Amino acid sequence: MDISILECQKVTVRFGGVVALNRVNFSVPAKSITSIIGPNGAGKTTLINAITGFVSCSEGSICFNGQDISKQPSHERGRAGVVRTFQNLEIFSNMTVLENVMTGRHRLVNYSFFDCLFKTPRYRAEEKKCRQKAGELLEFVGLPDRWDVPAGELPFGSQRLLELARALAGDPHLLLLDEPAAGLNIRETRQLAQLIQRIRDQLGITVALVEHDMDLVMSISDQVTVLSFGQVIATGTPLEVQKNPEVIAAYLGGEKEA
Amino acid sequence: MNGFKRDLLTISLFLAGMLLLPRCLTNEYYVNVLIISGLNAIVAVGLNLLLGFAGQISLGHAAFYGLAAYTTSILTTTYNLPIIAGILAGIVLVGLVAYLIGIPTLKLSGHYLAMATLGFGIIVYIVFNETIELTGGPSGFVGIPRLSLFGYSFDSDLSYYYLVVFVLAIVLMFSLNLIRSRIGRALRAIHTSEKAAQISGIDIARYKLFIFVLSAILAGIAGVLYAHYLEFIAPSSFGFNHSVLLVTMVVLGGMTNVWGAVAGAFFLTMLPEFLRAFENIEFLLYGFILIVCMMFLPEGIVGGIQKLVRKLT
Amino acid sequence: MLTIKNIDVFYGKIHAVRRASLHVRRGEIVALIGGNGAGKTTLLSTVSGLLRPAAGNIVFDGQEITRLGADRIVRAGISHVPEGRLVFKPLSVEDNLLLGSYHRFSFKLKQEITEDMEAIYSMFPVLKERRKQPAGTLSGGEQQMLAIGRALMARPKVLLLDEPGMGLAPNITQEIFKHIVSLRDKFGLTVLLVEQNARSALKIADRGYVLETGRIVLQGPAEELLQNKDVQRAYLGRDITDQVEISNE
Amino acid sequence: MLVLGETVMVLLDYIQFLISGLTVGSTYGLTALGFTIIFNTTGIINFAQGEFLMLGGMLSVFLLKFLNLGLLPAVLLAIIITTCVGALIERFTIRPVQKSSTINLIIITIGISIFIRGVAMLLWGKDTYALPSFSGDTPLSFFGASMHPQSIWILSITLVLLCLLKFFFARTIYGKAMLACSFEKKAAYLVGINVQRMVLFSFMISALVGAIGGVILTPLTMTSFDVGILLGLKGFAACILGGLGNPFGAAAGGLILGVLESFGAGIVSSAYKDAITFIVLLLLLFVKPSGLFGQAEVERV
Repeated sequence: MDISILECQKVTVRFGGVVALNRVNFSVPAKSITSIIGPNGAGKTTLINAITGFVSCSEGSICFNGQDISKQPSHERGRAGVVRTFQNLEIFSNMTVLENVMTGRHRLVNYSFFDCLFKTPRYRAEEKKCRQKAGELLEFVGLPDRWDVPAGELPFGSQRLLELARALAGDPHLLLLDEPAAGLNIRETRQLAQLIQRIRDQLGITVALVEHDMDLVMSISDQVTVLSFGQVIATGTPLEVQKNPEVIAAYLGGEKEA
Repeated sequence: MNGFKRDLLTISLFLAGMLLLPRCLTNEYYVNVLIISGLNAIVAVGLNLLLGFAGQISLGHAAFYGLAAYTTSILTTTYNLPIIAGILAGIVLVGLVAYLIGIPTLKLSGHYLAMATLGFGIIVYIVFNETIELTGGPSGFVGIPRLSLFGYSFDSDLSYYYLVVFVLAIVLMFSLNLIRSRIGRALRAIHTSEKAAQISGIDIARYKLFIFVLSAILAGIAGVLYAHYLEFIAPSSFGFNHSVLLVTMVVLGGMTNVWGAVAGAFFLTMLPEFLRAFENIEFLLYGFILIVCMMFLPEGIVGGIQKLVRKLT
Repeated sequence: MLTIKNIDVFYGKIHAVRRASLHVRRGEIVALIGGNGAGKTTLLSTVSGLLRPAAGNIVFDGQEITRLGADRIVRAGISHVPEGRLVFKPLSVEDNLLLGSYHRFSFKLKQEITEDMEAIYSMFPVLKERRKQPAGTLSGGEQQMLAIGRALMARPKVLLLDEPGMGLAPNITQEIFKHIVSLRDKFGLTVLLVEQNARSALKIADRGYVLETGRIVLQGPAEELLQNKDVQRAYLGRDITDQVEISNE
Repeated sequence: MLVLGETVMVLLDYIQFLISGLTVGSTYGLTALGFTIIFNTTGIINFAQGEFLMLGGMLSVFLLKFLNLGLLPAVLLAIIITTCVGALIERFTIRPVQKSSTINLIIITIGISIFIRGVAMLLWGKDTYALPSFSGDTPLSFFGASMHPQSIWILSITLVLLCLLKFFFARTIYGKAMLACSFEKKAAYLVGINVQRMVLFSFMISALVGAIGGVILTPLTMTSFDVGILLGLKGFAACILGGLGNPFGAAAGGLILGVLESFGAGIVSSAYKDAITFIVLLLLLFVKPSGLFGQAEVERV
């Protein structure tokens, strides 16, 4: 495949005495859709947390675009272009839908404290640009209206899309999605699948996702990595992974124990 | 754009109303009450930026108010510095102290942050009381010169009132502008989800410190105006009770709205003047307001009204 | 003995369980399987009273328990071993077991409770060795035994087990399952078992239900489900080769 | 000889400081314990904790003076009433808003404390009241340092109370159940503990402990409607000093704080004795927010 945009090497994460991730090697090819799957408690969300800096890894390196980011705080990784969504939705419920997306663009809006106190022309121009971009993204993800309502009032499915739009607003290079389909119905999930593909194809953004909905994973992924007990047990195309006896054993229970 | 014009309009209306208000008053004494209300409103607007928008509590804001007041008083009275120097020194010092206190303090959250700011407030209060040679101790500091700037002396209460209203209007304008900018969005983001804020590239430590210092500076501005208005200050105005009163103003008015703090400040400052038997039930009432507001009206008066209006329309 | 009818449960804003119905007969082991996020845990938590269903009802031993609080449901005879074990980590093993008998505790029953505790110890001797240790210092498997022991201390008629094998090595899971079977055989305990590890769960179960995105999509005797290809589909998604063939046609 | 004499004098002073420090410190410790009990079952810091001490003292004075009850019945009744106040607070202000954010809960408990103080001021005015000592005012001599008999009452009652609480939490199933609520709320429900009732009990116990602290302290320091503020704040400081959530750390924190304050007042300056408490506290918060005896887990709140 092409060059990797993200390269995790021997990443190990410990909580107290428990090893949540054990020397995980994980890479995401540029402009691909890569899925991370595995049984409950396998360490999938921990891997995303390690990549985005919400847990620190005790060993190993995480290289993004060739640069080691494993020691940087979360917000700097965000600025570098590593952006994510959350399993339990972390939208800003005290802001309007539009403001949520504008906040996601924080790093790209460029004016100073004094510009905003006096609403200088620079402020106006930048805000206008930001609002425009946010609007475009909301339309892109399929939320063409109701931009002025508090984000907390949106239905659940729309909040998922809103979170996606916010993540996209920072013009990321790598978008990590933590169970984007959780709680969505079948129709919404199908739309989500198309949206994820459009994100890669039209915006040229690399996507990595943790997901339980296997229909979704298998239909859109270029590459699937399977975690079990904090270790990578398989990496490959969806087809390869589905046929891999070790993966089937991890999910359905191994034959060897019988 | 729309929001900006609306702000300009509301502020102009507010300014006009406030400027006309003294003409409707029968008793000159009420101008005095209005001035104090206005000063409290300046502090409350600043505190609201911290508490309501960034979601960080401070139980020591009266200390910043007092610190600025004492600094300018001591410099202009004991050391005979020009008033403008005293004022600037007071505000700068408060900003500096807030910065130094803020670095370690704002790493804390929830109860720890409440305790740290509270402890800071109490230490400052004790220092006001005990450094008698410097501050005059519990009996207060007298003989502070009345404010005069650029040759104009604000001798009459009415002129002072206009000044305070003017400052308040500017503070309001700036606050509203701030809230509608990327900085304001960053602050509100920190309030609801620090995780999501970080992912958006927001350096939360830096923004928390920034807003803490800014709100302390606003308290400082009100503090220097207070000192040069009353010409007398005493530690009892800057204690724990006053810090709590300030929080009450913000909560009562509504934490999600810049105007809420103003409403809360005017309401709670004027309330005692209108209730004859108030002195005895003052505390009781403050406590009651805090409990009831937090339980049933967490968005405060202004927030509640807004919600009601939105539901009706 | 336990009948769940058409329940709908929301977990936060997520519609986690959709019109699910199932029943468990006395002395049965019933397995509830499905991929993660299918709603298994939500369903169990609804039975034990931690969550309230938005619609539907739950009947236990002829008594409607749909809206009872969790403490009343324990009293009625349903014990739930939660996902992730949730032992009281700073308390000793013995205290954990003692608290299991909380709902029936009185000084008069002290003798009886001590005897029950001994019974648990003889079932899991390792717990006896460690009875003075804080539960947090136990290994995962031992904590799981403790959690089961704690639930049994309530003398339940029905045991709800949520992923007893999660995060444990297969041989330890096997051992725990053996205990579950012997509990049923010896005391006639009824078990509703949630597992991701479908094969090992179905091996000990009499019947099984397969849950997919909140719906029960398959049910039947355990042996049948074991052979069923659709079960695998529920876990690993549609076979891509099928799809490819279809699109080629 | 002169030097030796001076050394003895200094030593005597130190013993004196230690005694008065421990005496005051044990009431801080009791207050801190009250904070901890509620915090452990609910995760709430009850800023009205100091008012329980005030109520204990003021009610005793009031019942003794105006209802002409004897000292013992007055004190017991005062403690019972305060305990009921604790229950009322939980039932009517905390229970309805349990899901609120920390900041809202802090503001509510501050509101409660101001409200109680307001009621006390309305009832009893701003005067300072005294309660007679439990056994006279003749100072006792202790290694040459003098000691108020009430100090012995305070120290011994605190000790007894600590032992009782230790017994309650370590030996009785109800105490263990209460701890269970704080460790693993979900599992507590699942073993049949009525968590709601445990929260109510925790408020009552903490009010009880607070009231006892107030009653035993009052003969030594007098009381008025606003003593709760500073006592509450220092109790909270003791809590954090000992590590939030650790009951015996809290008690130890109280003693340390009391001794520190007493030495500070004696050696540095009595004017700054309250400031010393908070300076120590701030330094600790900056360096080790988990407290002297706490685990490194700060993000509990």
